[in-house]
Amino acid sequence: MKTKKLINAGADAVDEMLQGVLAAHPEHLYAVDSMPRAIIARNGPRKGKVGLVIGGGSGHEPTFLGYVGKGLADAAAIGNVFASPPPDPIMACAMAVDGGVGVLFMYGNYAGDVMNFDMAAEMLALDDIAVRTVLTTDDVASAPADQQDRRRGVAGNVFIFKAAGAACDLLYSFDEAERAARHANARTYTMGVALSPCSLPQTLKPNFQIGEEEMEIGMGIHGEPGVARGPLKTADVVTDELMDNLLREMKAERGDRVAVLVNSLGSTPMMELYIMMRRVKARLDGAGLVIHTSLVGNYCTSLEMAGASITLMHLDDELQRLIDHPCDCAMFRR
Amino acid sequence: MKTKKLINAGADAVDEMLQGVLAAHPEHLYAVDSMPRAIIARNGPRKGKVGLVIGGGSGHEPTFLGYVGKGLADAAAIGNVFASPPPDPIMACAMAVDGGVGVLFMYGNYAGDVMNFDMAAEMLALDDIAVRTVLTTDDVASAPADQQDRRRGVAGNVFIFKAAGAACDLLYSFDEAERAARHANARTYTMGVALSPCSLPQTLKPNFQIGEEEMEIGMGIHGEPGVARGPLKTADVVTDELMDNLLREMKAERGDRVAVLVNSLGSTPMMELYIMMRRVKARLDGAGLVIHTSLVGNYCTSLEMAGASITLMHLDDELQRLIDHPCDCAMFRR
Amino acid sequence: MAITTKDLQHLFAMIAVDILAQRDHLCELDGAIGDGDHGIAMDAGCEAAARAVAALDATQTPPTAVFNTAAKAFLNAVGASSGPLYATAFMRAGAAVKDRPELSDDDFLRAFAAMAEGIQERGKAKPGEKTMVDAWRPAADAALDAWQPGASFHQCFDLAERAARRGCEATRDMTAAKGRASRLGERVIGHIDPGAASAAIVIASIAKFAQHRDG
Amino acid sequence: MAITTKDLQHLFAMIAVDILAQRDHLCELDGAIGDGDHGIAMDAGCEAAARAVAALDATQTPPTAVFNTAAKAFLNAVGASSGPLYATAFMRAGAAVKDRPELSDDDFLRAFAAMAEGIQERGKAKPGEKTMVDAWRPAADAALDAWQPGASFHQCFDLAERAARRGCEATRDMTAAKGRASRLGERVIGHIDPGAASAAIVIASIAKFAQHRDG
Ligand SMILES: Nc1ncnc2c1ncn2[C@@H]1O[C@H](COP(=O)(O)OP(=O)(O)O)[C@@H](O)[C@H]1O
Ligand SMILES: Nc1ncnc2c1ncn2[C@@H]1O[C@H](COP(=O)(O)OP(=O)(O)O)[C@@H](O)[C@H]1O
Ligand SMILES: [Mg+2]
Ligand SMILES: [Mg+2]
Ligand SMILES: [Mg+2]
Ligand SMILES: [Mg+2]
Repeated sequence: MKTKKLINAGADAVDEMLQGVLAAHPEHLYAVDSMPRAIIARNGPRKGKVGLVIGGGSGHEPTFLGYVGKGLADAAAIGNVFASPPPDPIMACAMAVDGGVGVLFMYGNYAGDVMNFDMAAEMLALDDIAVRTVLTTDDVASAPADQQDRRRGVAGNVFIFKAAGAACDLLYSFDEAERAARHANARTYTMGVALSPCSLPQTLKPNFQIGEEEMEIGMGIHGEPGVARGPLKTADVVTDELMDNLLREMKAERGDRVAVLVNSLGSTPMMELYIMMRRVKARLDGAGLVIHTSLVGNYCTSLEMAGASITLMHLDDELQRLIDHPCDCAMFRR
Repeated sequence: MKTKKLINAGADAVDEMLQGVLAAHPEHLYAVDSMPRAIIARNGPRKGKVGLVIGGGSGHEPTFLGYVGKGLADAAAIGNVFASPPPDPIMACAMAVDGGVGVLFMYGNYAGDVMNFDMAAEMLALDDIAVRTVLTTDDVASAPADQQDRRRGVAGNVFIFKAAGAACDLLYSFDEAERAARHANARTYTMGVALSPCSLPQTLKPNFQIGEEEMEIGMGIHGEPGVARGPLKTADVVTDELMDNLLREMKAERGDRVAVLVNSLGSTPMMELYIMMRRVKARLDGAGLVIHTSLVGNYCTSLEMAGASITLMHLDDELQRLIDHPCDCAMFRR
Repeated sequence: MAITTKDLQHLFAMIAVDILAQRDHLCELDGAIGDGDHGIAMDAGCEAAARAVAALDATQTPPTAVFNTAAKAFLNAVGASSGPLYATAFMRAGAAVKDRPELSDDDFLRAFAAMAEGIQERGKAKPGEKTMVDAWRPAADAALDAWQPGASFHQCFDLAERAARRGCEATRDMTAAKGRASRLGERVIGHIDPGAASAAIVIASIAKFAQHRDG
Repeated sequence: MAITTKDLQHLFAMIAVDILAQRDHLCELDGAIGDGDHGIAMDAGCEAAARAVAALDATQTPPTAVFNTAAKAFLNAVGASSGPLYATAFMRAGAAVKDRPELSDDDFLRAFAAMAEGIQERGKAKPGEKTMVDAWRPAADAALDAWQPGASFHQCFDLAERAARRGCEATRDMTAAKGRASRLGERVIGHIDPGAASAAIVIASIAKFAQHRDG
């Protein structure tokens, strides 16, 4: 049985999507000439500002291209579904947004992305464009706490990019912008659960198998296996399981503030996200933590996968200021 | 086989969702005391302003409660999944937002909603609160063009409520606000296609049957059958079929401006919506019409149903101004 | 033997049980030509009505208040289409037996007929438009026609039940002029109206109640 | 008989055909321990490489340029992990045969070994870490070991192919230290590494090519 999708040829899906994005948001975005997978903010990149280039595979929309705009990322390099972009669009992005003070690359920590972005950075160095890289590693399910640098980057991207984008928009120096980005990443924790798979447009077949009454805790946003598989539990029990892990990692003190993201992996509807949010709030109340801001919805998806993730960003004064800084992207406004 | 959902007891889903909404968005929303299904904007309702109350069944999130906020609706009365709210929360909404110059009820044209809102209006009249009602009827698939008033209200709600909310926020008189709301509805056209069903939290069973390679053209947002069932076609062919109907209804002239909404019914991911958007743009270009603004995403859903709808609002100077008017809602900002 | 508030409490409890047993079936019927929630709506409404009514002090509450309580509870639990329709039905039943401390057979029959009236008044549907009216109208008519000096109470309701079933079956061949199904034209032919189906269940519960009382 | 640009064009075409035949199977392998796209990535990359190489004027293009063209095309079509890995493999192969107008058997063998080198250089993986290196490294070693005066060209590659298959099979019992699967600990045991599986296919195509040339 094939998954039903509203697409044309599977191999054209990413490029046609990008054409649709430009058709819908010409006031926010454009593509570099003859490089349709290098998507640039109309407003934002400028002289003297650190350029922020994000990117990764398609299929996570609105991550990445939805976060390109004034106050957030300057450009996104777009790969095939669940596949890193190659170096060419990455380089095109960097050249389009370079303000002369350095370009920051930020993306999820995946072998493919690292190799492609590193190749791009090496070649840009030949053109005297200084590049530094901050990998996002917020997925607490993907490696133990003492090996944070091996973790995957998942929905926490939204807050981490947001903070870094604000730092760049506020004209932080290259050093300071890099520091702020690392700081944001270090204080952001995500964990998710998947209930059912998605299908790639080229195969229309489920990308993993899961039982009719099972869930996978810690599932990656590309359908990579997580930490455990078990029977589907209630929203409260699942939320507790995720929150237990996040709170244990975060080591916050009573009175600390957090930003919360309850994110759908795709087909889990808002009703379920808000039911989880209710429990998140109860747990945070119980721990004496204050919700400074919350996002609930489709922020970092895996096509039509069912499931959800919870992200907590442990705020301090600086991160709070950066998260509150206004931004105006095609798919995200603050 | 049961649909997997991240919920607790199915019967508690709506109330728990609302608790989550208030936990996430306390700066935007509150519920009337002892009436948890009457959700009111913190900012917006005020003396001298027509109060705008929207509402309907749950399961369409972010419709309705996501559109409560400054510049848009003042309150939403929330029903069970796919069921009109009863009169009590509707009345509570009206009393909370009444600014002394009248309250406008706006909701989709469904028998259940009409009966419940009308009962509320009758009772409010006893309290000297003047209520007028504007039904949304944008679903062109649900009745022929000469019977517009029998049509269902679907995703076009977003634009219609947006225009009416702006009119109220701009302190239009009661007459003028009602006129603007009717005008917005009269110029808004939606048609959708469904690929797979959703399940109500209480049953966890698909709410309709559809073949593995079939689609339903004109499906309602509660899974009501549409105008025709047939084999699933490519995104371009489906988009053309919808656009043919919308353009035929709209009778626009070259150079006219439109607002576009490409909406997911739930689990259809943004990738597919933007692939459709690309074709919408091509068709509008072909007709010589100008896209003034576009929304692409989950705006009016049917839980996790797969499918999409396209809405065109035929702008004139007034509607354009109303659509561009700023708004600040928990789930929608302009 | 008059019908007391206690009896009515039992009646509402019976209706709730009978509807619950058919909940998923009613959802399936509604899935075919509506939005698939009719079983949930009727279950929630009947359950709420039964609970609210059960909470009344039977020694202090006249029958009219039982119906009014049921109306309010049903309405607030449901919304939907069935909410105002059944709420109005129960309110009209309450109005029909206003001031009666207990109900005679005749009172109860008038209350029953008033329910059908209330549904039609609220929904503006006529017989033949593929709604619950196609069960309620013939049922009320059958009971009223049979009601004459000497006729047995429960026979009237047996006839009402049979008329409701027939009326419900007849909706299979109708197109719809009211409610969600009214936009579907010929496509609804072959499907029973879910509201008529649940009406037949409610009316059968009432008939069972009548039989129980008589027998 | 030397290996010409035309021959290399055929080789890339063969690889593309063989990978396409296993596309869905490779996706399934990747679905178990990765993100399910490896077949798509390899198919897209090999197809792009074959097309780009086919578009070259064989009479004007030296073998080194064939490899470089393949590298660029593969990389830009794929990204992912396989993109830089195979792109670097092809670039190193190109560098190994720089300035040669045609390739001797020895040249081709050096190019083959350079591919394995390139993959390791780019990905920093060692044998035993459950990656494509577990197919490429033993294959290159086997071919180099067998290559001596008098050995037949195609026998070297038959041995390489066998070593690749064995290496691929051996990944079944490994935990992963590189790539997506590296976070899964013991859960990946029992599953073949998809990159090793596709490497075995590519190497088998090369062996077929060698046989065809010799035979
Ligand atoms: N105007 C009306 N008059 C009488 N009955 C109606 C009317 N509109 C709808 N109905 C009945 O309501 C039933 C549907 O009820 P339900 O599913 O609970 O509500 P909704 O359609 O709001 O989901 C229909 O099958 C029909 O019998
Ligand atoms: N560092 C590495 N060195 C060698 N091979 C690697 C490395 N990382 C990943 N791989 C190989 O890449 C394969 C996955 O490729 P592919 O699915 O195309 O990329 P992605 O993981 O980006 O989706 C793995 O099975 C593994 O063989
Ligand atoms: Mg991938
Ligand atoms: Mg309903
Ligand atoms: Mg219904
Ligand atoms: Mg992969």
